[in-house]
Amino acid sequence: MDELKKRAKELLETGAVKVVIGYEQGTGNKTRAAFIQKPEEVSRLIFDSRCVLNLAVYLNKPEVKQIGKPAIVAPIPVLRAIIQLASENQFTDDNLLILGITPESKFVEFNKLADVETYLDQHLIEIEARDKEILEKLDKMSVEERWNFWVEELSPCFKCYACRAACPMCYCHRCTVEMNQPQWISVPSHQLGNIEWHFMRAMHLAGRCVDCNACANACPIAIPLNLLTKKTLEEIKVSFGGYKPTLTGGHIMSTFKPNDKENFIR
Amino acid sequence: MSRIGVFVCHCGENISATVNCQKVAETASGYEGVVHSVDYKYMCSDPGQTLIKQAIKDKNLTGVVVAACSPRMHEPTFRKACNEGGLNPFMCEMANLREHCSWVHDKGDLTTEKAIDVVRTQVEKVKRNQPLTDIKVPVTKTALVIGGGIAGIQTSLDIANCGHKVILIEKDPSIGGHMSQLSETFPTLDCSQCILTPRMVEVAQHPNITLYTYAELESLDGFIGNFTAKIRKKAKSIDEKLCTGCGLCTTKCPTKKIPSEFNEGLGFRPAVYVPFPQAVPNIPVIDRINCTYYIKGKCKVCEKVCPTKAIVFDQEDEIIEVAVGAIVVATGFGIKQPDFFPEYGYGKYPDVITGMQFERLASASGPTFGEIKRPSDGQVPKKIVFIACAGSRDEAKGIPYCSKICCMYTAKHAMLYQHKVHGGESTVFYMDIRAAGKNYEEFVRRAIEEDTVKYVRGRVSRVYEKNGKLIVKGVDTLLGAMPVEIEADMVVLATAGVANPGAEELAQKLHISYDGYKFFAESHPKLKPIETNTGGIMVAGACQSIRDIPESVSMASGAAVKVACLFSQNELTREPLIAVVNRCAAPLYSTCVGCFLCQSACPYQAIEREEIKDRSGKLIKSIAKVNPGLCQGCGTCVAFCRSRSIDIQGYTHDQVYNEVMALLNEY
Amino acid sequence: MSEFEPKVVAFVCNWCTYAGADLTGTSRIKYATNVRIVRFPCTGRIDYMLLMKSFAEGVDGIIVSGCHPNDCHYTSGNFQARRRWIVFRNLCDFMGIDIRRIQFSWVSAAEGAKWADVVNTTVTTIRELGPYTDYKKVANYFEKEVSHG
Amino acid sequence: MVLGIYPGCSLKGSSREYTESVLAVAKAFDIEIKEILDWNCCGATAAHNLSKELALALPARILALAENQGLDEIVVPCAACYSRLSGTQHELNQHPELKSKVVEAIGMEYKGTVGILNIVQMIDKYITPNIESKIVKPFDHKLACYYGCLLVRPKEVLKFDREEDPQSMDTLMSKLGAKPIDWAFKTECCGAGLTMSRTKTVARLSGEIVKDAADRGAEAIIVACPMCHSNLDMRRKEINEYNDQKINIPVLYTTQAIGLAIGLDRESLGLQRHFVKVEI
Amino acid sequence: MSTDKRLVKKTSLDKLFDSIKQQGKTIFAPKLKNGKVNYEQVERFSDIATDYIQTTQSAKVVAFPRTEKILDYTKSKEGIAVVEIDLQSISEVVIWGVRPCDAAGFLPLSAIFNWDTKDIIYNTRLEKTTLIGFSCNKCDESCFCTSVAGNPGGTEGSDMMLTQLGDNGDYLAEIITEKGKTIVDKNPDLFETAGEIDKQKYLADVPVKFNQTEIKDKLANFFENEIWLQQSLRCIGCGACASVCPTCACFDIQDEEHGKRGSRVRCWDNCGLSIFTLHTSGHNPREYQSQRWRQRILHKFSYMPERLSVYGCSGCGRCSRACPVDMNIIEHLTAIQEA
Repeated sequence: MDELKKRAKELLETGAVKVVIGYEQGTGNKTRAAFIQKPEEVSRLIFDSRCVLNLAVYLNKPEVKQIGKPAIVAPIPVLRAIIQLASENQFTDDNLLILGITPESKFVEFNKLADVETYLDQHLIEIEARDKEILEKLDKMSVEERWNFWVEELSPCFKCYACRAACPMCYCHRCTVEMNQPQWISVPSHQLGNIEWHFMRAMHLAGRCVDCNACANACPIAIPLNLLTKKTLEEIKVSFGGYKPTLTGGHIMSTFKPNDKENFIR
Repeated sequence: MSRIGVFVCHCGENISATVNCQKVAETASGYEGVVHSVDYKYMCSDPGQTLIKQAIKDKNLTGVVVAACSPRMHEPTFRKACNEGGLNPFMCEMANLREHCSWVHDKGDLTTEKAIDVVRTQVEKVKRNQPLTDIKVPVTKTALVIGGGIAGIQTSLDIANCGHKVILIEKDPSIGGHMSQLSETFPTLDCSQCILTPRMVEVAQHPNITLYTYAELESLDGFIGNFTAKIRKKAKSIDEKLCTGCGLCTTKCPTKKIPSEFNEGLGFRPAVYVPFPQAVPNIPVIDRINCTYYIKGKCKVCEKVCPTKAIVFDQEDEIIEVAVGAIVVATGFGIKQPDFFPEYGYGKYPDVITGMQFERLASASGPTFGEIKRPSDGQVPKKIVFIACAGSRDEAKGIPYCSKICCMYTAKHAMLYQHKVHGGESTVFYMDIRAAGKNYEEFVRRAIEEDTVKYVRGRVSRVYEKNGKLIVKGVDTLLGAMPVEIEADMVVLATAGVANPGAEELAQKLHISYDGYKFFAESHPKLKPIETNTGGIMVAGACQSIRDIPESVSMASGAAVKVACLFSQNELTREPLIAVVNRCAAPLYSTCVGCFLCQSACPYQAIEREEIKDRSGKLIKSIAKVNPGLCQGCGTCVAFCRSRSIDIQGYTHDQVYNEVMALLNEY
Repeated sequence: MSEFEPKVVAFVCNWCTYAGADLTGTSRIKYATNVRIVRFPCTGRIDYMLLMKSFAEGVDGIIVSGCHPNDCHYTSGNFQARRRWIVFRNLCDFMGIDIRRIQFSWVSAAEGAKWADVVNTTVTTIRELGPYTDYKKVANYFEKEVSHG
Repeated sequence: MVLGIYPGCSLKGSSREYTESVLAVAKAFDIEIKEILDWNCCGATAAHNLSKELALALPARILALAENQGLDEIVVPCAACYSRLSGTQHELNQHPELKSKVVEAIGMEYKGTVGILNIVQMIDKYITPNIESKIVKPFDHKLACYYGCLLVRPKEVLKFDREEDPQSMDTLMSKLGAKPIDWAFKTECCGAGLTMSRTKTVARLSGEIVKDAADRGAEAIIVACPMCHSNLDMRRKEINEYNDQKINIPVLYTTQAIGLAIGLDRESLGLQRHFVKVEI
Repeated sequence: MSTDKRLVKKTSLDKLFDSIKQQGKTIFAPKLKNGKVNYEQVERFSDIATDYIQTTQSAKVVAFPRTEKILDYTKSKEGIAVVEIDLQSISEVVIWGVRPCDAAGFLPLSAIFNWDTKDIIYNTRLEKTTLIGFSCNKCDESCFCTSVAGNPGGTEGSDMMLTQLGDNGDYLAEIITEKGKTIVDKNPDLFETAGEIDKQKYLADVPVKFNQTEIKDKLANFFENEIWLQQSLRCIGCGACASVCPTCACFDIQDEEHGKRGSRVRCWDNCGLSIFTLHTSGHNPREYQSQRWRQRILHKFSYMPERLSVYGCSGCGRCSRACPVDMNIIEHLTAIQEA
């Protein structure tokens, strides 16, 4: 941590970056994003297991962009998000500095996005055993039971879109739910509209979701909506050999193999 | 407000026998926005079409639905009629009541109900149609031909003879390609050079053809009708304008022992050289890797002897930029090289040679002046073995395909050998004889029957040297898998034809697709075998798949026709049913967020990058832009775009969404 | 009460299945009237949200059909679509959407008889499954007055 | 450094000298060799002619034992066993449904993660890097390296050396100071299991091999397979009868050659057990 | 009417619940699900959560549901036929377990729904709602009712207020309105007479964090201040705060159309979302999150007291608890006061 603070301070002092996006102590036991713009404020930076917010979400925020070049404190999920975003043309080496944090909470600085990509080869996305268990439990249910489960879970959603706002991959300037010609997804929150919204969200994240759980953490009423993206991650693993963010080579859902396997097309 | 006209066709009795057309028309007249709805016996007839045109005028229609046969049948007819009636042709849609309804269902209420539903979807669709105009793309009437083999030569001459400009580039110092290396050609046994060189000269002299040899494509931008190609002219170290082709430099060059590429390593050439005597252009190049001056910094013998002072040692590669409207790729094929056949000892035993090397041995202009001699000791081989399918049709070697030309040239080689070496004994090991071509089978039969070439159906497992002989171990499957062992003096491998080593790189520069073997992919295997998926780029000859000379030449002429068709218009007209990226007011400019994932989804490389800048030139955002010249309108990008920023004209989100709504709800 | 007549929508590509269905017509092969065809340039254009909306608007079954692999008019639209469907179908199943009600098929322009067969078997399957009441219940929010917290 | 070993039947019987030399050489290079406990037949050529599942289950059980006994990597000196084990691992990794079937059959947990080395790979990985300093008597002989049929096949499974004209043993022998000859019979068939039933055929096939090696001046034939060894060595009488020529060149295992080069005791390498006297 | 005080035995609480249920009323009460406590329709007394500070969402859902149909329509060539919703069909609801801050929230909410046009649907729903409040004996770091003129035992807005007298103690019932009295009248046995009870000592101690009047005065000239940007840098612009807020009243009107038939629906909207103020032209007067954050604070603490004479905040602290990025309203308001 001291190393990280030292480096952050250096960067701000030399003007190499204008802001360091990191974590700080929040209300009670919460942690939150900190935007350190002065070298003397780096002491606010912290990092521990509570820091689960995916900071990459701020990289596309106009106000943050206006401050100037950022350095970002990036544990693994953030690193993954950065690479995926970079592959989607959202930024380049020139406009971002990455202060990586290893799973052992060690500081590691990355000079280039390509280095991050290489580094991530050792940290492939692996769905946690706890979540796998839930997925398996759901898989074992009958279709009707699963349907009832999701109707029950998704009905209370009041469409605050915190899941969308917290997700680094949901950076569209105009989300599909905000399109009204045609109105693909009902604006009001009701069972059908909620199911459609969450279904579409999962589809849009298929092959892009870095499994950071930011969406589920953000949900004020604790809907386990990350199960949907986890399921697509699993399916991508089974059918297309798995997902890992890469800078080049196209996107899992926009590329194909002529021998992609399926058994349901007549 | 929409003013839609609905025209229900009876198609004689084809539709009305099972569908209550009158009821369909009546129901449609009740829909919001429908101001005119009639049924008629034959809508496609003159009076039928007049009915539509008249209604457009009388009722001031903004859209037309013709409920009749399949749009694949008469959509052009009715769109044309609408156009003549004063309505934009794309404001006309068809409801398929015949192929999809009356012909496949029995008479009854359910069938009529279906017809009503189908009409309703088209009413709701056409309400959301936009008037569209055909897309016009200007055409630069110059063609770029890449590769100066027989295919490139033929296509260049054909295009040039149509009166269009051609730029032909060839990576080697001379055009001519593989064909110039051949001795004689099957099935006529006419001399390859005798028929080729006049064409090469014609290329050089054609007023419409600009020839750049020793040149390669550096990069390509643009799209059909409007490409910009950068060509790298590699430094020949010779001033082409001054050189008279006298050849003094080549005879005086002290470095003479460089294996000749043209002779497949069976002969030598100097460091300053013309690949072969009939080369076009007849201008030497200095091979800088082997030239003493470039290695050691002194020599310059060529400079001293050159009477016109044409040697320029410090010449640099030159990049020239040309604007072209179409491209023909004719880069030919490569030959699988040594190390590939350890079991045949290629590369280890000098007398195991490839078919192309045999061509050089048999060629009158070759290193032995046409005499068949062993490379090892110059002896005339008394026994020779030809191994067909050396690599081809062998999955273990990674080449499951048939190289197609080997059966024929092997028969030719054996025949030539028998003609040249009297009393010689030749054996061909083969898997199958594939001689499907005009006079091909007859040719092979002649080799077997008249020239007594021994054909053994079976594969060779190993070739090894023992006591100065090449022991060929094979099997004769027609004699019950009997092992065959031949002590040969020379072995010729009919090596597999493969894609050129640089094919992949070139394909990426051109943005054309290629198959797993790196052969360039045609747009459609049956109906578009010459076009690539990238509009305006054609393929000819063996770069698409192994081809023999007549096939290469026909394909080349075919490509020339495609180019000439393209050049026959001043502007290209295309149906406007293509994708477009939405644009809106500032500060958004477009809902596109520039993730460019659509780029990898597009099969046509039609998605480009557009930079939106403010007045001071500062970049605001990069968004996708569809090149109307390249887009074919498949809509894959549309379904893929998360923010629905791309839409496809004619099948917009608004149209298809409301079609579905109309199908499933009452109106 | 009359027998349940399934509502089936077919999303098909213009070049293979639409043409194949035309051939069914020209060959006068009969099939169930329950199906309604929506034409797209290519299976690559077919939006999965349209399938969702179809269920929401009350269909009981869906057919999605296009060119066989390697036969796509646009070379790879069907391959792209196939990837999408693999994930789509899996997610549907995971959310409890009855994937037996979605039939994917490859029907070429020459397979008029196959098209009739695809329609007929799909309609039979859906008839056996009955109306898609689970989805309809959720979709029919008209009947519910309010959504409380 | 601990390495598992699957000896298989030959190495416990007719080819005891192979086992002895492997262990002797391993010891000289500080490699601890642990035999897989409770191992069974690899299925050899018989099993896959009877039942595909049986042919997979037998090797799978061996691999599962290795896993369960904590062995990450095993050496399989017999080329046939090596081919069976590697083939099984490859097949089961490719086909999960087959895997679950086989796992059920063997009643053991099986992951398919054990590294499988043939003798040449083992030598390459653990011995070659340290060999130079250990050579006391360069093995300065003309040698014919004989690979046989199973060591390098099938390529897509083993991904080891090239099928035709393999080179790995030649390279290895050069490192010992030997001069491998270029010859034509590196991967020709020795007759294999027909040695009992059709001895004449074996004499002809092996005879061609031995003759070519001798004709080209080889002083010894180097092998990596107990079956090959048996046919070239034990059947020498029949071979010589077939060739009508007395050829005395001995047949050595790779490990015996290494042993000689690093000065191990001839007895510990089992050289005395050969039919054709080893006099080099 | 003056507040009538009664005593309800702890053991009688379930009987009271069952009695209300038997009268055919729909009861909403706090219920635990996925680790969060929320108002849900409750059938059994035992389903009611007891250990919670505050529900995630506010009680406003009863009078101002997140989605409600206003009317149905059918289009034809002749015109549009409209069927408005039948107010009679709105059912009688009891909310059990409302916290004082939640009940107090109905005041600003009603002020908004009645400041010019009287919103009949809202008013009818509220009229048909009975609020049984439970005062707070616990609070957390997000609670600040005392800073916005409320208190943990405040009766404002409730029809009846229950205060538990110590852990495991019986309940003091304050009967505040006629609706509250009706409950007593229907269950006279359950409401015993209460002696003189000082409920204050049983209530949670909620410290005062800021002075809302001072803040209101400050905000009058605070529009252009950099604090908005500073505070909102970490705000990600979701609508969690507004969705859980008891006083947020913004709504959208949507027509959900299916062919010729459709329904007009009222549903919640969120001023935190960028699309909230987006014009068709593409112009957005509140383009940045800082502007939207400013709007939220100004609306509640400046515009509302000025125009409706009521502050738009009851101090429940839900927004702080629900915020995924820890936008703490106490912290921010204190900072504004100190600025």
